[in-house]
Parts: sequence; C-alpha cells; structure tokens
Amino acid sequence: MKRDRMPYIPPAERATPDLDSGKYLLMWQGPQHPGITGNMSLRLVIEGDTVVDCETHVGYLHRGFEKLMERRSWMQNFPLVCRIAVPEPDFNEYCYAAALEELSGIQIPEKAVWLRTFSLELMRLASYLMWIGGQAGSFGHGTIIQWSATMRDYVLDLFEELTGGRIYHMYIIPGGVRGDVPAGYFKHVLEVMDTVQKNLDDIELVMYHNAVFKLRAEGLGYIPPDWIDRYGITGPNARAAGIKRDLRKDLGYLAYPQLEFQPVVGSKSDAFERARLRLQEMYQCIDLIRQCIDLMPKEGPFRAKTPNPLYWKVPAGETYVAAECTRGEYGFYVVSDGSEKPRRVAVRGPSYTHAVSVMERLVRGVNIADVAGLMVSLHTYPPEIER
Amino acid sequence: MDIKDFIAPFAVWKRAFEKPFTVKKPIDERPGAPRYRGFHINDAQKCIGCGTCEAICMNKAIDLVPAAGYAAKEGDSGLRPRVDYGRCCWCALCVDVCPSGSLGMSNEYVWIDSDPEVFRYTPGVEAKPWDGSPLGYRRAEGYRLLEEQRVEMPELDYKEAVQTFLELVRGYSRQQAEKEADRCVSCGVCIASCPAHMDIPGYINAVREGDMQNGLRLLYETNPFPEACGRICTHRCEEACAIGTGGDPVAIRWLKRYIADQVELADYGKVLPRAEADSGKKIAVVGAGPGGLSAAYYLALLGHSVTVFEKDSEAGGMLRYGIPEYRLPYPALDKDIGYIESLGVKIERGTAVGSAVALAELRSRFDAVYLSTGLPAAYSLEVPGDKHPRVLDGVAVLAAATRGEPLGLGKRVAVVGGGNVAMDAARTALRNGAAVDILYRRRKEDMPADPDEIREAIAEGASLVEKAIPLEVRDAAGAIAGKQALFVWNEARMVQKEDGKRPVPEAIPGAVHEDPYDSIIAAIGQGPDLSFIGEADRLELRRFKPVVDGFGRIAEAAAGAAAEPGAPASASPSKAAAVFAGGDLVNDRKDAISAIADGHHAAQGIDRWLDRKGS
Amino acid sequence: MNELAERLARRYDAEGWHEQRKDLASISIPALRVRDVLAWLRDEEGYKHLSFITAIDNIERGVFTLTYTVRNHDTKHSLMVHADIIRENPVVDSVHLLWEQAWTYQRELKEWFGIDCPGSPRKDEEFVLEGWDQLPMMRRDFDSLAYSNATYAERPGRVTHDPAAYMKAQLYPEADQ
Amino acid sequence: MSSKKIEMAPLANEGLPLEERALFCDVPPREYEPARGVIEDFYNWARSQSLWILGFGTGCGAIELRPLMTSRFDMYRFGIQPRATPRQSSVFVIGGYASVKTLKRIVRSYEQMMGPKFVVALGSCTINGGMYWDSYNTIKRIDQYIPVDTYITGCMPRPEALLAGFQELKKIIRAGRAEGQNLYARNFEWYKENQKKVIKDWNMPDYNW
Amino acid sequence: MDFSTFDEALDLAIGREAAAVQFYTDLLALASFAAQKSVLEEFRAMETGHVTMLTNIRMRGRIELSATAAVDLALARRLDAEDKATAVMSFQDILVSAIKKEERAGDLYADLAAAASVPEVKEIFQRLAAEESRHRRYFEELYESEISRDN
Repeated sequence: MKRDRMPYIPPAERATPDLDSGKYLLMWQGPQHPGITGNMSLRLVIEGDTVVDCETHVGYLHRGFEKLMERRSWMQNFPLVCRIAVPEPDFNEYCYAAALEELSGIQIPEKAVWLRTFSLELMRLASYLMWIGGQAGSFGHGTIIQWSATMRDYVLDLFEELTGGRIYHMYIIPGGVRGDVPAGYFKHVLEVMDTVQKNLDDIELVMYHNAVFKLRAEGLGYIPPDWIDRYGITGPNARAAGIKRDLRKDLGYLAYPQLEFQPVVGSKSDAFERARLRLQEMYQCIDLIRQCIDLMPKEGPFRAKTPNPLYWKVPAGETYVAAECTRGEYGFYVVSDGSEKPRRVAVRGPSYTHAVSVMERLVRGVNIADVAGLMVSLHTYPPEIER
Repeated sequence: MDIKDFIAPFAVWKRAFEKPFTVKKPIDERPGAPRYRGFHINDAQKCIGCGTCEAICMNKAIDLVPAAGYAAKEGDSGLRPRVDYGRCCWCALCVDVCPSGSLGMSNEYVWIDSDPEVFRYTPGVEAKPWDGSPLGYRRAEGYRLLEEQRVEMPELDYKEAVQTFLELVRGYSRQQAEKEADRCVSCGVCIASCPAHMDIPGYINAVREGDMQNGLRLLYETNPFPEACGRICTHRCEEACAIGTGGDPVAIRWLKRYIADQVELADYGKVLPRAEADSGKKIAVVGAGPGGLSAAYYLALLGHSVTVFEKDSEAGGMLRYGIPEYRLPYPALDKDIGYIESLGVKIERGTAVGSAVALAELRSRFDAVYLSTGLPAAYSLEVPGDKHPRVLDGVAVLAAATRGEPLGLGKRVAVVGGGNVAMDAARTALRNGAAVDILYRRRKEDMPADPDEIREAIAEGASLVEKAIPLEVRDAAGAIAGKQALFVWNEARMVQKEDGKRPVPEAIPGAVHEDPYDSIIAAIGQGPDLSFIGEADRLELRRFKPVVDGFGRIAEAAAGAAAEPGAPASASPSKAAAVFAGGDLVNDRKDAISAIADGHHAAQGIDRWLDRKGS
Repeated sequence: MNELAERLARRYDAEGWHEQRKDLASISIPALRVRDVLAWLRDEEGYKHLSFITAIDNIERGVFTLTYTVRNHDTKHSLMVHADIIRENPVVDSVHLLWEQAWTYQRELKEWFGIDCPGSPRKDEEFVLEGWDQLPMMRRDFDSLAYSNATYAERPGRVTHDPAAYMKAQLYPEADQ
Repeated sequence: MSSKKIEMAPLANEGLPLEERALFCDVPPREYEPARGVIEDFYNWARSQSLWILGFGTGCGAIELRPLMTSRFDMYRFGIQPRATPRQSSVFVIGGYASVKTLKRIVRSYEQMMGPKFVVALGSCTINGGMYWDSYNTIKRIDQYIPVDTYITGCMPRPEALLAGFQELKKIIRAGRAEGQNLYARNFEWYKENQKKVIKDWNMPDYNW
Repeated sequence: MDFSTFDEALDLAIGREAAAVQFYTDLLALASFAAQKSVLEEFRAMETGHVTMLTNIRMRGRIELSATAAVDLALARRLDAEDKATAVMSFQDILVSAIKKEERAGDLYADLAAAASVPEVKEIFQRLAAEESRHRRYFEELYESEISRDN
C-alpha cells in the first residue's frame, strides 16, 4: 500500500510538453480555487490525472513592501512589516526590530527578550494550528480544521489580550515590546495551552492515525536530503529529511539558548513525515511557552529608550537578521545609509524557495488530487514570496 | 498501516458530549479585549492639536482639521485629528506618540456602512457610541516613544554659585544639545506663543542636524539677541510646548543659546544677510535696549541708516543694567550688540533724549523715530516710611551692581516683591554676602518671576516669606537705631473674595511682624519715564503709554484740537517725522523677547511708512 | 574568519571585509567573479546554503550592489557577498546552476531592478507584476507615490492643516508680509 | 501603453483572439427587473437567507474567513457558506487591498457570478487605499472598479465584524436596496474604463460571462 | 450735619464731585509733561461725567444707583497718605491720589448714612457710598495691574 510507487522524477531539465498535441490539458489551480494556499496560482499541465509540468505564479498579493519601506521612516515601517506574512506576522516584527536595534546599537531589556520569545512561540503555535487544518482539509479531511481553527482562535485571543490585536499584533516594537503582560495573563495562557494540547492529542488520533490521510500523504512529495542545500530548503521541510538544522539552536537568538529543547528531526522526508514533524513541533511550542512563563523575569522594564521616532536616523550599515519561523529561515536584510529612512529592506521568506523551485519540481508526476495536499505539506505562504 | 489507523479516529466520539466551541451570539458576546485596538477616542480638551499623530502616521490617515468649540490659542492650535478609516491600520503609533496622552483607542470594532464616504471622523469632537470607553488600547505604563525628561542643564553648584558672579548655567555640550533637540516633534505650536514668532522647530532641527550656521540664520530672522535670549528669555514657548503636555517641555531657550554659542562673532557675517542697498533714510532710535537695538538691526538690514540714543554709558538697557551677569555675562551681550553695531548702526551712548537732545529735534533731523525707552523708574513701596534711607529700589541696586559701584547692602536684606527684579536683587545681595528674605504679598505660585529664578534664588539661600503685606518702614530703636530700618509687615491669608478672580491676600488681624534689616529693597514694579514727550509733540498718550497702531506708530493728535493756542506752527505733526514706539513702554508683556518682537515689527512699519511717504 | 577574507582577497581580489556580528560578515568582490567566488565558497569553504539574492540601487554611485548571502551551516556563519555592477548596463553572471532556487531570485532582479542574468531560466517572464510598463520599480528613481497618485483614484475630500501655519492665520495674520 | 486611448464603443471583447470571442457573451449586463410586490419581497427574503460566498481570498482579509467558517463562529447557521465557483456564489468578499493583478481576477470572477450578486468590501484598504495608499501596485478604491454593497472597516476586521457586516448585507438585500449589480449594469462603460486604466495588459473579454 | 431731603443730599454729592473735578484741575496745573496731563484729563472727565449723572438723578428725583458695594481689596487703607502733588508725579502718584480721594468720599458718605435719620436719605447715602466704592475699586484694580505688578 506504500505510496512510494508514485513516480519520482529524478532532477533533470524540464521537459516542455507539447500542448497542441492534444495529449495534455492545461489547467490553472488558483488564484480563485479552494485548493490553493492563499492567493496564488499553479499553472498545471496534466496528462490524464497526472501532473507533468507546473509553473508557480505569484504576485496577486504584491504590495511592494520593499519599495514602500524605502519611503517610510524607520519607526513608520514597524506597523508595515507585520503585513508581509499575514498568518505569521510576529517573525517580521522581530526580524525588523532586531535588525534596527543591531544597526542602532540598542540593547533591549531582559524582560523584552523573554516576551519576544514568548510571543514568537505563541505565534508559531497559532501558525501551525492554521496549517494543520489546511493539511487535513487538502486531503479531504474536514473535521480537523473545525478544531484547529478554534484552537488557533483561542491562541489569537491570547494575543488580543496581550497586544490588542488579533491578527496583526504590532507588539515587537524596535526597542523592546509594547507592554507588559496584563494581570492573570499567564494563568490564562496555561489554561489555553492545556486545551490545545488535549486537542492535539485528539488530532493525532483522528488525523495521523487515519488510514486515508496516511495513504495519501505517505510517499508524497519526497525531498531527497541532497536537495536541502541545493534548493535552499529550510525549516521542517529540511528537518524532515534528517537534516538537523534549526536557527533557534544555530543562531541562539533571543532567550532560546536558555530554553531546553532539541530540534525535531525526521527521516522519511515525505508529506506525512513533515506533517508528523510539525505536530511534534506544536507540542514543543507548548513546552517552550510553558518554559518561557517559568523563566521569564517578573519585573523590569520592557522597552529600551529609542530616539525620537519622527527623526530617528540609523547609522549607516547593513545587517541580515534571520529567525526560525514555522516554515524555516525568515530573514530581514536591512541597509541604512545613515538617513531617516531605510535604504533597502529585503525580506527572505522561506516560501520563496519552497513554493516555487521546490514545488514546481515536486509536483511533477503527482496526481492532480494531491497537488493541494503537497503544496500545504510544504507550508507555503504566498504573501512572503512576493512581498 | 496497522489496525490502529482504522480504529483510532473513532476514539474522539467521547468529545461528542462536551461543550461545543461555538459562540452563541458572536456579535454581542465578544467585546474586544481590554487592550483591544479599536476605534479612536480623543480627549479633545486635553489634546492641543500638535499633529504629532499625523506626523507618525505612515498611512496618512490623520488630518488636522479645525474643530467646533476649539479656537486657536496659545498652546492649542485649535485643530483636532481626524481619522480616515479608509487608511488607518490600527497600529496605534499615534496613541503611543501622542505627547499629551489625549489619544486612545476604544475596544469597539464594528463599523459597517454602505456609504464609503462616512468612515472619517474627528474623535472626541464628533460624538460616537464608543466615546469615553474605559476599555481599549492605551499607552502602557512606562512606555513612551518620546522622551519625557529633558536633558539636565549642567549648572554650578549653588553653594559655589552664590560666592561668585560666574554664569550659573553652563550650557549644553554638543551631545546634550543634540539629545535635547531630538525631543522636539516640530509641531510648531510654540511659534504663536513666542512674541517674536521665532522659527523654533526650524532652529531646533538645525541643532539636530548639527547645522549651526543655518540655525543662526534662522535665529536672526526674527531675533538679533540670540545670546541674550538664549539665557534670559521668559520662554513662553516652553509653556506651549507639546512635549510639555506630558513631560518636561523641550529646553528651547537652552538650544537657542547653544546655537549662538557655537558660532564665532567673526563668522556671523558669512552666514547672516546684509542690506542690499542704502535707502538714504535716517532713523533715530531712542533707547539701546533689546527693543531699540532690534529695531535698529532690522532697519539696518532694510538699508536705512540708524542712530541709537542711549542715556547710559553702555548699550543693552535692562539686559545690561537689570540682569545680573551670572545670568547674562557681559561678553555674551556684547556679542549680540557687537554684531548689530558691525552693520553700521551708530549708538550714541550717554545721550539722553529730553535733556541732551529734544524729541522735536530728532523728529526734524531724522525721517522716523522709534521710542523704546522701557520702564526705568521703580515704583515705590507706598507705605509710610518708604522714603527711609535704608529703603532702596531694586532696579537701582542692579544697575549699581553692573556699574561695579559699592552696594552697601549690609548683612540682612529684605527684598519686597515677587518678580524677576526681586529675584535678581535678592541673588545679587546673596552674592554680596547678605542674608536675604524675599517678602511677597501672595503665594509662591502667584509669583510673576520665572519659576527657574525662584527655584535658583531659594537654592542659593534666600528665604521666601509668602503672604507678607508691607505696612510700614520705621527707624529701628535701641542699639541698632540709625543703622537699620524696621520693616513692619502683616501676615495674610488668601481669600477668594469674588468668583472668577484670583484670590486676594487679606491681612490676618494681629499677625504683625517687625523685623530689622540693613536694607530693604523694593521691587514691586517699574514705570516709564515719559517726561521727554512734551505737549507740543502732540503724541497721543493714554495712562502713561503711547497709543500705537498695529505697526507701533504713535497716534498723533489732530492739529488744533489739542493744541494750545500759543504752540509754534513749525511743530505741526504732519511735517515732523512719525514716531513709533514699542517694548515695555507699550506692551503688556514687559519682557525682552516682546521688546525684540516690537522692534522687528516697528522696523517693518517704519519701512512701509517711509515707502508711502516717499511715493 | 579573517583567514577567509585573506583567501578571498588573494584569489578573487575581494576587499572591504566587515564583521557585522560574530556570525555575519560582508565582503565585496568584482562582479565578474561572482560565479567563481560563490562556487568556491560553496564547494571549498562550506557556504552551502544560499539565503537570498538581492540588490541595492546605489543610484548616487551609478551602480547596483548585488548581495548574495550564503551560510556555512557547520560554522553557523553567514557571509554577505557584494558585487557592484553599473546601472547603465546591469548584467551579471547567473548562479542558477549553483543553487536551484537562484533563478527565481534572478527573475526577481530582472523584474524589480532590470538586472539581467543571461542564461537564467524564465528570467524574462513576468514575476509578480502584470503589464508593467514603467521603470523597474525597485529603482530609486521610480517614484511609487507619484505613480500611485497618477494611476489610482483616491477618495476626495480630505484636507489637513499645519498647526503652525493655521495658528498664524488665526492668531497673528498681520505678520504675513 | 498607458497613453493608449481606450475606445469604448462598441465593446467587442477586443482582448480576445477571434476564435474565442464566440465563447463569451456579447451584450452588456442588464439591470435586474424586480418581480411584483410580495413576490419580490419573498425573493429578497430568500436571497438574504442564503449568502453564498465566493471562495476567493483576494487579500489578507481571507485569514479571518477561516475562523468564521469553522466551529467557533460557524457562519453556516446564519445561512452563509463558501462556494468554490463564481457560478454558485452570490456574495463576493473583497478581502482588503487588491493588487492590480488580483483586480483583474476580481473583475473576471465578479462578472462570472450569477445575479443577484453582492459585494462586501472589508478592511480600510478597500475604502481609501489603507496602508498601501502609496503603493504602485494596489488600487485605492475598489468602488471604482466594481460596485460595493457593504463596507466593513478595520485592519483586520474581526470575524464578529464580518458577521455583523453580513447581517447588515442581509438587511439591505431584504429591503431591496442592494443596488450593486444594477449600478454595474448602469455604469458599465465607466467601470470598464476605470478597469482598463489600471489593468494595463487587458487580455480578457469585456463581457466575462 | 443732617440732611433731610433727597435734594439736599444730592446737592452735597454733586458738590463733592465738582470738587473732585477741581482736584484734578489743580493737579493739571502742576503737571509738567504730556503723559501726566493725559491721565489727569481722563480722570477729570470721569468726574465731570459723575457730576452730570448726579444732576440727572436730581432732576428725575429718583436714585438709580446700585446698592451693591464693590469688594474691598483693602489696598486703599494701606497706601501712604502723603501728598503726591508734584510736577514730576508718576502714574503711581496720580493713582494713589485718586484712590485716596475716592476712599475719602466713600468714608464721608458712609458716615453721613450712619448719621442720617430719614430712611430715604440714609439709603441715598448708602448708595452713594457704594458708588464711590466702585470707583475706588476701579482705581485699585488699575493700580494692581499697572503699578504693583511684581508684588
């Protein structure tokens, strides 16, 4: 019953199917299509029900962030950056703020370090919860999203309580964070974590031990380990291939060196392995959140002083700050020419690689019904590709 | 694939009897969190319309619009922020940056309409259901985007300061000045409060940019006394400062001083403008104080030839003779005056108009005359015994100190009054080794003196006696007879006698004190000396003030109406030069910057008048 | 890491080594050696992972500065390799044979900056834009706001006031010359 | 291309190759003719009770649709559900900003929807450009390109606000005031002109149905 | 001294105001420069106005003055009573003279009111005293705002 009989096409030059031959069908999946993540599209060439060629088309969400950021002052960019990756805004905020602080030589207080770590982990959990619903749904499994979307909503409630926003938190401001936790907040967090954990146990039973899901996901979208560096694959997609690589460990930013955790590593490198690995990472998130709450200093300032936001000039220089987001290496490359506005901000989203190069290659030979599942298993967010 | 993969999914049937996740009435049941960033609210009373919210808003979602019920006044632009919800991204940076803390957000989030034009409103002015919402986003405790504390000005130690006449305030270093300048948000609300309407955001920005030459140029556009004003200005601007609504106001005065201190006098000429052509007109200015010299400076820039008549032996007026050198060192003042003289302004020192030269003569010799004679005459205490030889007048004491004359104040000095003259006299007495009591009729908070001066005087060791009504000055009896005077005063309490007026000190019956002093310095107020204006000049005066028009020109009595039958026909006002007046003599503010503003304004008025007359 | 800088300088005339953090450095190389240097870094120095490729429009100097950021996963060190190419004729060697995702970045460079990487697959196809007929938009001389105002209608009826000017008009209009 | 004058009449699906033109309609949209009295009221009631949303997440607003259609907010109980194709949908939710590339798809999807159809625009970006007011790639006012029946402001509007918006839309439909598609029919040429002004590579039929 | 009729009382008051006019006329003769003269002329004109007002009241036979006295700022009593009339008199000197004059007038009317036996006349004097207190208050406020700025 193994699905590894599904044809795996070895890396080779891309064949150009002759569309006029009548043998193939050209089909667009997206942008208006339920089986697509976000607003993007795949131009598929299919033969029978097998995909023979694929092109990823992006740009439907292109707002020109990198240009807009050159027009705005350093602090004005703070509300802008979180919009770059809608389901996971906090990583943008962190990378931008950290880059800005590094260039300006600002040390953030201990408490801010922990609150940032805490909110990034909470964000990671929410993002995975959103993903898991999509992954199950793309294989025709409608129940999981009913649960996970609600679980995610509970996490968003936590964000709302802490930051005042559900989707766009705008919490990790350059210099620290925007506020301390409200009274009784961590108690509420722990309650929600218990609820989510209980629900994840259910999900594991219903989804991961579901014959249909297993049958469809196992062997689908195999990424050979030697692709990892060749394609620049990062995050769970790389770890599922047995590559132990996690920026939280490797770079040791924020409070991660003080937290106890080991990157989750898989071996089979197929859609099911990636899904399994992400589930484990969700448990890990919950654990890290609990650790954060235990270790976080109770007192102390949460923000360092920064210059007047209207006239903040950042010393000339450049830096690249990366963080491990749910999809892999998320990074901000920031260049300052010493003026009140950034010279250049470039965003490196992991989906850039995963949804274009990797996706186009992996989808060849896949059954048309599995395209959506494969795409979700790569965990791609179009807004971070096109910015 | 094992059997578990078929069975396990059924395990969650147990959840079928648990409470469902579904919210029954989502719209009603779920208000935003207490910190939710919902629709804006604004305490329009607290808001001063500085527009910092507009400046920080990256979405250009905020407009400043005139709001009904809020007129422009000093310290309040009369504008209020109007939010366009077709732009807003609810980042709340406007709330974070708001200097006064008036902006906030409610936790309301539902606003639906079919008309896209309605999503704009002025929070706090246009009523909305969420007005006054206690919940919603507010700036967190201890979190501000703007620095609320000013950079502390390095000062001499007070114990040390009182021993010398060295300048107390040491001035900012470059780093301090740039840090302080960075606190400014360039809203410009202060400009209206400055009598001279200086371009305050402009020159603060020059400090921020480190461009001192541009800074100096901006200063001289409206004020040729930056060294002096940078030290002793009454800085009304700082009262209007937007940053001051939620913290210390920006140290505008010290920044002005910083700019002027950074540029050498020799370099002034390279930066500042000069007259383009000589107009051939001659103007007389009476009084070489800040007002007179300011008029002279701007007249000289317009190409007129200016002569300033000064009764004292040095120019500077009250800046020199009224303000002690520990507040305004003479070299700093000389720098300001020196630059004005370098433009060709002639100062006739020691030439009093009225005695050495008559006003009528000036009017015939010059094309226009500007009077800026100020308030040189101290008013007396007006209590029995106020002509006692130990009763001195504050202005005279300060002038004597400037001239370096021995003051002979003695060991114990009373200063009567609560104005800047009183403080300066007290601190001068302290520096002469006296123990000083400052007696003031009302409370400390009512004192008209600059709060800094009061603070410094007390820090230097003067003791402040509030609510002391002077009653009498008597000769002391006994051993100290003849050497000291007995100052009799009555303790008072403040009584609110009439609604809407300030409370009145009322003597407490029986609480009369008698204290012996070596000197009693009266500093209750000063008046003008107008004895040089004769009736034949036909200048209109009211209550010892010239009656002036918008440009400072003194109205002239119609020929014949007020003229005495025997007046000489040659003094007909239409033939003589117009007379302008300004400064303390005319305005109610009675400070250097107002005099400077008057001088600038009158220079423009004179120029226009000459134009009209010439054509 | 300075040894690496020396080797790069010796072999490829690299200069301007700058240590930004202990795990991040940058260096400039001649544009003609881009492919050589990156291949060497990948194969010999362990910088196997390409994080991203981007460019900076240094319009004042008349150049585009390309930035290739590569990471050595063993030493956890990232290196930003810079290369200047002239703005008039922006062409640089394609590195799509070194990394399989590079062609997407190069397609982006082509569309956003007009930088050509001959040989890079699909480089002339539209990437995120459709029917773009202006300057490549990431060039500094393309004015986003002006284009937006000229092209996309705005809801009318907004007006704002400068506090200082408004106060002047209200409180002391006579000072206006 | 921007300088190219757009000839408005007659609309002949110019963007298409000749052989494809036959696949599309060649008459402009018509205004809806209401039935008489009570019957139309009944229709409106029915329409308002079954809002079928086109499953097209055009912008970031799509992210709040997912909580809405799952158990916590459960919009199905209000008669609202997502549909995969425009042919089955009656409500188009514009999820915030629309880039030019997406606008083209929005226009096409909207025109393919069967009448009566309604548009809900959410987020401040749809009203006046939002935070992308100076972007070269996003339009500022969606009502220049397709008619909008209801706006929900916010960034993001919460699911509850969306629900409230749908309830408002229901009221409008029920009262027979949802004029969007009539507006489109009436001002069809104006809309087309606006659309063609920003969609520079117009390669689709003018009559997309 | 007792006044029994309305007319008698008002005659006295008109006489006082006429004397006040004369008071300023005397000072004017002493004045040496324009500023003094303009103030004295202004004050004299005020007193002339009072004469006219009282004459009108006498003609109508009905007193139309408010009975409410101004709040006493207790300034007048403290001021030095020394004679200020000199050629170099300052604004302060003139104001003190004016305040003292109004104070004296007010005191006189108060005394007369206390002494009056006819209720109608008593009321007249009370009202006249109140009127004078308002005049005094006017000058006192001027003194506070123009002269005693710093104390």
